[in-house]
Amino acid sequence: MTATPTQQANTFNPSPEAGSAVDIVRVRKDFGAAVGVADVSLTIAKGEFVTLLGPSGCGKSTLLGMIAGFVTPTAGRIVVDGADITGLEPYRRDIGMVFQSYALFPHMNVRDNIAFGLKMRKLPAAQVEQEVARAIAMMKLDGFENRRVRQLSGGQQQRVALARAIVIRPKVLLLDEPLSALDKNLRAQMQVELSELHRKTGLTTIFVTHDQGEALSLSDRIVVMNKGSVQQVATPIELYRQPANGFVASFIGEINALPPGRCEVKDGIASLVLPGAGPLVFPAMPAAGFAPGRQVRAFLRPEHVRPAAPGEAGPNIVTGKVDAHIYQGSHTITRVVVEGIGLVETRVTGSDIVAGAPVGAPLALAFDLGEAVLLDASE
Amino acid sequence: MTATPTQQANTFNPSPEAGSAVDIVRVRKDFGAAVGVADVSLTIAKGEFVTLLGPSGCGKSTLLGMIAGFVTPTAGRIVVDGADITGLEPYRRDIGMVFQSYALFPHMNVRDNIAFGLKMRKLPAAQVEQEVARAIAMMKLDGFENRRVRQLSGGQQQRVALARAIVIRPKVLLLDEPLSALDKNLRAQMQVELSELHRKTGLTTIFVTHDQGEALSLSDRIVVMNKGSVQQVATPIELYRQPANGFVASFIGEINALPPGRCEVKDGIASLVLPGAGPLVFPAMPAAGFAPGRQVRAFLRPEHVRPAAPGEAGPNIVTGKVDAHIYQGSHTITRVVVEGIGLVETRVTGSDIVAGAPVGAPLALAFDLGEAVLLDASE
Amino acid sequence: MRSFAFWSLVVALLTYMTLPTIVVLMTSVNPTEILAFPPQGVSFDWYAKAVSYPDFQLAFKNGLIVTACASTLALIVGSAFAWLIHHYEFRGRGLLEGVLWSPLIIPHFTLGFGFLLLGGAFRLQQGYVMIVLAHMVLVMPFVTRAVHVSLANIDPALARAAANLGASPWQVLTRITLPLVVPGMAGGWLIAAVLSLTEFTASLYVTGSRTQTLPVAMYNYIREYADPTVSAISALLIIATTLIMLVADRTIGLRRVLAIDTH
Amino acid sequence: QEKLVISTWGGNWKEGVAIVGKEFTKRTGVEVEYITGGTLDRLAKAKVARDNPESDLVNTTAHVGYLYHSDGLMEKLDWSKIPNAAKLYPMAKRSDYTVADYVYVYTPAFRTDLMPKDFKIDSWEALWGAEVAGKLGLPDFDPSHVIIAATKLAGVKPEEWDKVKPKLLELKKSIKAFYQSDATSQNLIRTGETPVQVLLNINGYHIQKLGIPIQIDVPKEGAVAGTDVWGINKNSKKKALAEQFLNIALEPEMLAKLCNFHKCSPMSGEAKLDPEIAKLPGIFTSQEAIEKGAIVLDDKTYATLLPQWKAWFTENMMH
Amino acid sequence: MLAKRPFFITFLAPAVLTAVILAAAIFEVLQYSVREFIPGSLNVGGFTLANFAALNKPIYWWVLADTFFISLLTAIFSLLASYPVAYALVRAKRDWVRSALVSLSITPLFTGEIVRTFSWMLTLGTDGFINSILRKLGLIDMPIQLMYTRFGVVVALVQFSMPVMIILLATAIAHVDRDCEKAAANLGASPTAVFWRITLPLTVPGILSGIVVVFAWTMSAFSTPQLIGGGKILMISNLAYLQGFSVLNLPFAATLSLIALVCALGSLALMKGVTSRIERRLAVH
Ligand SMILES: Nc1ncnc2c1ncn2[C@@H]1O[C@H](COP(=O)(O)OP(=O)(O)OP(=O)(O)O)[C@@H](O)[C@H]1O
Ligand SMILES: Nc1ncnc2c1ncn2[C@@H]1O[C@H](COP(=O)(O)OP(=O)(O)OP(=O)(O)O)[C@@H](O)[C@H]1O
Ligand SMILES: [Mg+2]
Ligand SMILES: [Mg+2]
Repeated sequence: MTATPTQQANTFNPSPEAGSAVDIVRVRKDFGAAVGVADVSLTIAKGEFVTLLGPSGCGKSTLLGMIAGFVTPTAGRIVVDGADITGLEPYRRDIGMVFQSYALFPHMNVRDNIAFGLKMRKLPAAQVEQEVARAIAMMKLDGFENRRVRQLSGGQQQRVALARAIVIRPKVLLLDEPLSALDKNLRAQMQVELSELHRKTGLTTIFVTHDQGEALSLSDRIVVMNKGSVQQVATPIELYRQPANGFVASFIGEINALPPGRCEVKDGIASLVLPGAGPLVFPAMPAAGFAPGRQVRAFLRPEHVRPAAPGEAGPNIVTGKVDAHIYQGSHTITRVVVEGIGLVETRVTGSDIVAGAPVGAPLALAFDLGEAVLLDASE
Repeated sequence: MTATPTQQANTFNPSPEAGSAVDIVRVRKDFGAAVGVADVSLTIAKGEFVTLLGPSGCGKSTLLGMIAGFVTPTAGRIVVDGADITGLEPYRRDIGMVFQSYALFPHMNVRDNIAFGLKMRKLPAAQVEQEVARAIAMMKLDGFENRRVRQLSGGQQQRVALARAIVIRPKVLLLDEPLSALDKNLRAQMQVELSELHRKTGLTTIFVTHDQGEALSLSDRIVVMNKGSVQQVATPIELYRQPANGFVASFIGEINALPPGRCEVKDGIASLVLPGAGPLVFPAMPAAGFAPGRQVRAFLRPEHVRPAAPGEAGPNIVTGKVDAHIYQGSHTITRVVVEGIGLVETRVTGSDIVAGAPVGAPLALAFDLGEAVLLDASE
Repeated sequence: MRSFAFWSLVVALLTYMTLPTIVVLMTSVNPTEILAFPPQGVSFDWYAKAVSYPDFQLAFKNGLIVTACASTLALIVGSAFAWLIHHYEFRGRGLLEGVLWSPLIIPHFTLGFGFLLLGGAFRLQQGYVMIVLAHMVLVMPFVTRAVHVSLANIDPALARAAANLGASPWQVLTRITLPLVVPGMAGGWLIAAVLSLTEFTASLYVTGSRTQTLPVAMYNYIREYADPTVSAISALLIIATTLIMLVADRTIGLRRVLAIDTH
Repeated sequence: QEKLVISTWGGNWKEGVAIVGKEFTKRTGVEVEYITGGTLDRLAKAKVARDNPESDLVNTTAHVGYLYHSDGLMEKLDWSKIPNAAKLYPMAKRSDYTVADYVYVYTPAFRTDLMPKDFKIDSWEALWGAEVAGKLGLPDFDPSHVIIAATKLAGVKPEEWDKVKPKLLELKKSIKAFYQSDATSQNLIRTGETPVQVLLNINGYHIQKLGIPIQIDVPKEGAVAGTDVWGINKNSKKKALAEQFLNIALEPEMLAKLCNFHKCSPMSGEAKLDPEIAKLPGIFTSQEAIEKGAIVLDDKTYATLLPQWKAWFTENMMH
Repeated sequence: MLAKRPFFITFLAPAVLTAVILAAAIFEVLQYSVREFIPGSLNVGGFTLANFAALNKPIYWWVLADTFFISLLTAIFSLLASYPVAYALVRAKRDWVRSALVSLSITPLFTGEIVRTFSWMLTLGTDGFINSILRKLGLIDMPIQLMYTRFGVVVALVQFSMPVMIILLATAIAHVDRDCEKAAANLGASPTAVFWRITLPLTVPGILSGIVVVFAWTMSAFSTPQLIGGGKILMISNLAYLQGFSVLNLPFAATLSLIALVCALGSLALMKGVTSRIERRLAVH
C-alpha cells in the first residue's frame, strides 16, 4: 500500500463564511431502468479536498459527470459558487477535470494542450503564454513544452493533464481516478504532487478513487458510495473508527464482523451476549449504538484483537484454532477459527507469533471491545 | 492491503529425496537487442509454491513462457522431472497454465473447457467425464457446467481456468498474474482458494505477480526479478528481513534508506557514522554486512523507527520536523525530515501521534538500528 | 436546434444516396414504356418480362455459378492467407501482400483485360475458368480482411492455452481458431459473393456471350432496349442484396465484419 | 441433340434472325441457339476463341465481316450449297466468305417539334448549320457516316479524307452527345436530348411509331448505306446445317418477312415489301435505287479506313 | 514465437498461386502494350514502343487530366457528403438508428455498378425523376441538362463511392477518444469548437485514407462515365475500352490500361506519402 503525505487529515475546518463551493441537492441519475446515482446530496466547502470512494460501478464517475455537465441529472440540482448550473452546457461551467485516461489531445504538443482552455476563453496571446508558462513551471514540465503527448511518460502525461485543468483557474477541480493507470512508485509520487498542488492552489477538489488507502491518505473528507447511494460522509479517521454501516466497515480496511448479539447491562456492566459464545464485556459504557436489549453486530478491527499473553484470563478472552498466518512483512494477520464466533483475524506487528502458534494449534485471543463499532444486527 | 491465508510461510521443507520438479539452468532470452531474461538459474522442489515477483517488464512472463514452451530460450536448459524439455513443443509438455486473461475458450461451455485437455489426451469418454466432474466439484463449479464462459463472473471464470489447468494433472502449474484482473474482494477470496488448492493438490506451482503483498502471503519462496535478472530467491520472511540489495529492499514493503555511512567499532561498540548527522549505535554487534571501515547504506523499515518518548535521550535519537502524516487506518506513516539524513518515515499504529505532532512541529525519532539491513554503499 | 439542422443534413444525404434506388423501384412498376413520374399505375409486367427473358435467365445462372465458385475459392485462399499473415513474418511477405491486396486499387478494366488476354494465351476463353479466377482475385481482399479482423480479435492466449492443454497445431486450428473465425469467414464470404454477383467492369471483358453474368447482360440490354425491364431486374437485385445484407447484419454483425465499430 | 449456334446482336436484331430460325427449326427439326453481343466485342471474342468457335454462323456488319475473313475466322462459302444466293443482287455477295441479306442507311433525322418550322435537311451540309449547333447526336461506335458525307460534300474520295479534317472539326460545335447503341440513340431523340441525329433509318421508324414527331431525310448526296452479312465460322462442326440455314435466310419470302419486320431494304428484287414500308424514306427496292440513294463503300476500304477514322475521331472530335 | 511453422507451406501455396495468376494477367497487359498494332487485324506484331509514343497527343492528356479531375472532385465531394453520415452513424444514441444508418449507407455498395448507373440514368435524364418533379412543381419549363455532363457523372460517382468513404470515416470517428472531446468541452470549447479542433483533426488519417481509396476507385470507373457521360465525358477506362473493342487496337488498349494502373498506383503512392507525413506530424494512431 502506497502512502503519501497530505495535510494532517483532521485539521481541515471549512470556515463558515467561506460559503460552499459545490452543493449537490438530491441529485439522481437513471439509465433506463438502472440507477446510476440515487438521490445524492452533498455540500463541499471552498478549498476542501473531498474524495468519492466506492467499488466499481457505484456511480462515482456518473456523479462527477453531472458536476462537469457531461451527464444530465434525472432529478436534482447542482449549485456551484451559489449559481445553479444544472442545465448549463459543459463548456460554460468553468470546472476543471482530469480524466482517468488523461484525455490529452494527441495532435497537440504539451504547450498547446495546456493553452487550449485559455484559447477557448479568447484570452490575449501574451496572457495565454504567461499563464501557460506558470502552469508549466508549477507542474515541473519545463523542457517538455514542444513534446508530443505520446512522447511523455505516464507521470508526465498526468502532470500535463493537471496543468491543463488548473490553468483555467476553475471553480472546482474534478479528478476521476487519475492515478489508477500508474504503477506503484509513480502513483506514490503523484499522490505527493497532488497533495502539494492542493496545498499550493487551494482549489476545491473532488477526487474519485476506488482505492481506500489513497482516499484515507489524501482527503479532507471522504464520501463512501455504494450502488449509487452515499453511505457515509466523514473525515478519514471518523470513517475508519466510526463506520456508519457494515458496508463502510468492511470496505475501509480489514474488520472482523462478530455474529449478531444482544446488548445487556447487569450490575452496571455492559456486555454483548453472543448466542454461540460467552458474553463479551465492554470495559466502559459504550457510547454509540449501545442500548440494553438491542440486537447488534459488533465490528472489531484486527488490531483490536490481540493474542492473549500465556496464562492471561478475563472476560474477553476466547480460544480458537489457528487457521492461517498471512505474512505481510510489517505485520502478520493470523486467522483464528473461534467456535460460536467464526473466523477472527488478529494483526500482529512483526512475525513473532508465527513461531509460537503453528497452524492448527489453539490460540487465545483478547478482544479490545472498547474499540468495537456497534451496528444494527439487521444490516 | 489484501491478505489471505497460506501455509505458515517458513514451514516448507522440501525433502531432498523428492528431487526437484523444475530446474532452470542458465536460461536466457533475447528479443533482438533487448534482453527479456538474462541468465536465470532456479531450482524448484516438488510441491513447492514459488512466486516470481518483479516490476512490469522484468521478464516474469517471458520466463514462464519458456517453461510452458511458448518462448524458445536463446540459451540454457529447462528440466522438468529430470527430463530436458527445452526443445519440446508446448503441447507435449504436460504443464498446466492459467493465463492472466484466463484464455477460456469462448465457444465452449464450462464443461467442454475443462474437458479439453483430457480430450486432447484421447482419454476414454467415461474417464473424461469422471475427471471433469471431480474438477468441477473441487472448484465449486457445480451447476455451471453448461454455461458459456461469457455468462460467468470474474471469479467463476478464474475457477474454470484453474480447473482446466489442474484436471490434466500437470507436472507443474504455472499461474501468470491470475488475480490481477479481479477486484479487491474477489482477489482476497481467490487468494484463499488458490492456497487451499495448493494444499489439496500438492502441485508444484509457479506463480507470477507484481503485487508484493500477494507474494508475501502466498509463497513458500519468492524469486524477485528486475530487468531480466534474479535479484534474490528467499522465503517471504527472509526477503522482508534480509533483502539482498537496495532494489529488493525498496520493492518489498516500505523502507527508509539512510545515506551512506562508515562502519566503525570503538570500545567494542559498533556504530554507523553518517557524514551529515551524528553516529548511530548498534545495540549488539551486527551480523551481516558489518565490517569496520566499510562504507554501507543502512535500510530501516518504518516500524523500526519510533517517535521517541518525551524526554527520552540516547545515541539513536534524532530530531526532525514533521513533513506529513499519512493516515492509513490501522496505522499512520509520519514523514519526518531529519537534517543530514533526509526523509524518514515512522510507522505508528493507531493515530495517536497525529494530535501530538502537527505538520511542521519538531519530532524526535528513535532508530532501532539492530533491525537495519546493511548493504554496500556503492549499490 | 443545432442537432435538428445536423440530422436534416444527414437525412438529405441519405436521401441522395437512396434516391436512385427509389427511382428504379418506382419505374419498375410503371405500366408504360415511357418514363413518367409519378408512375401511372402499378403493374408487374416488367418483372414478368425480366424473369422470362432468356438472356437474363442464362446470365443469372452463369452469375450464380461464377459467384459460388469465385467466392468459395476466395474464401479458402483468402482465409488461409489471412491466417498466414496473422501468424507469420516471412521473406517476401510484403510483396505477396502487395500483389494480393492490389485488386482493391487496380482498375477493374485493366484486370479484366489482363484476364481476357491471359485466357487467350492459355486457350481458356471458353467456359468459366477465367471469369472465376478474375472474380476470385477481385473479391479475395474482402475475405482476407474480414478473416484477418476476426483473427486479430481472438485472444492470442487461447491458442497458447490450447497448446498448453495438449492440442497439436492442427487441433488448435480446427478446434479453437476455426470455430472462432467462422463468423468472420461467413461475413467475408457473403460480401465476396455479393460483390462477385454484381461485378461488372471486369466481367465485361472476361465473359463470353454464353458465359455473361447478369450485370453484363443488363448492360447489353440497356444498350439495345429502353424499356423498364432493366428497372425490374435492377429492383430484384436491389431487394435481394438488401435482404442479404440485413440478414448478414442480424446474424453475424455487418458492422463487425466491415470493421466499423460504433461502440 | 444438335443445335445450330448463331452469333448476332441482341434486341430486335436477334428477333429478326429468330424469324428465320423458327422456319429453319420447322424444316430441319434442329434447334437454334443465339449468342448476342456488340459488333466488335463479338469479333474480339471470336478471335480469341479461334480454334473452338462459340458459334457456327455469324451475323455482322459487312465491313466487320471483312475483318472476320481476313483474319481467317470464316469458311469460304460454297455457293452451290446456297442456291438462293443466286436470286440476290450482285452486290449482295460481298466476298467469298460473306453474303448480305439487307441494306439500311444512316441518315439525318430531327424532331419537328423541337426544331424551327421550316427546318429540313436536304443536304448533309445542314448539319454544319447554326440551327443544329449543340443539338446533334452521333454514334460513338462508328464515325464513318459524317466523314463519308464530308468527303462527298468536298467531292473527294473517302481515301482522301485527310482533306476534310478541318471541315469535320467544324462539326464539333454541332455535337451534343454520342450514343453507344440503338437504345441510347432512341432515348436521345425521344427525350429531345439531341433533337437532330444521324441515325439508323430502322431506329427512326421505330421512334416514329412511338408517336414521336421526327422527320427522316435522305440528303441529296445520299444516305450512308450499310449492309449486314452472314458468314460461317471457321472450324464450325455444323457447316452443312449452317449452309442450310443461310439458304433459308436468303429465300425471297424470308427476306421480305425480315425486312418488313425491320423496315429495311432486301437484297433481292424478288422479295416483296409491304407497300407502306416500301414508301418510307431510305427504303430501296432495286440495286439501282440503292446505288442512287445511298453511298456504298466496299468492305475492304471501309474496314481499313474505319480504324483510322475512329482513332482520329476519338482523339479530335469526342473531347 | 513458435519454433516451427506449422501449415506454412500449405497455407502459403494457394496464396502464391493466386498472386502468380494475378501477376500473369497484369503481365499480359504489359506484354500487349509493347506489341505492334496491325490495322484490320486482331493479331499483334512485334515489339514496339510506338503505343507509348502515340499517347503524346492532347486528347490523351485531356482524358488523363479529366480522369484525375473527376476522381479528385468525386473524392472531395464524397468526403463532404460522407462525413456527416459517418458521424451520425457512429454517434447516434439509439442502437436501431445506428443499425438503420449502417444498412442504408452500406447497402448501395452491394448493388453493383450497372444497377446504380442505370438508376442514375433514370434519375438524371431529361425525362427523368428530377426533371419530372421539377417540372411538375412548376420550377422549370425546360428540362435541366443533367445527363451527359461532368456534373451528372460526378453526382453518380459520389453516391457510388460514399459507402466506402463512410466505412473508413466511421472507423476513424469511432476511434476518437470521447474523453478528449469531453476534456475540450470541459476546458470551455463549444460543440463547434470541439468538432473543429478535436474531432476533425483526430480523424484526419481516416479522411486521408478515404480520399486516397475513393480517388483510386474512381480512376477506374467505367460504366458511369460511359452511360451517364454519354461519350461526352471520357475517362481513361472508356478510352481503353473504345480502343480495345471499337478500334480493335488491343495493344493500344493495353497501353491505356497500363497507364490507368500506373496512375492508380502512382496517385496512391503519392497520397500515401503525404498521408504518412501528415500522420507522423499528427502522431495519431
Ligand atoms: N451511459 C450509461 N448507460 C447505462 N448505464 C450506465 C451508463 N453510464 C454508467 N452506467 C451505469 O451506472 C452505474 C454507475 O456507473 P459509474 O461509471 O458512475 O461507476 P463508477 O463508480 O465510476 O465505477 P468505476 O470505478 O468502475 O469507474 C454503473 O452500474 C454503470 O453500469
Ligand atoms: N515478443 C517480444 N518481442 C520483443 N520484446 C519482448 C517480447 N516479449 C517481451 N518482450 C520484452 O521483454 C521484457 C520482459 O517482458 P515480460 O512480458 O516477460 O515482462 P513481465 O515481467 O511479464 O511484465 P508484466 O508484469 O508487465 O507482465 C520486456 O522488456 C518486454 O518489452
Ligand atoms: Mg468511473
Ligand atoms: Mg507478464
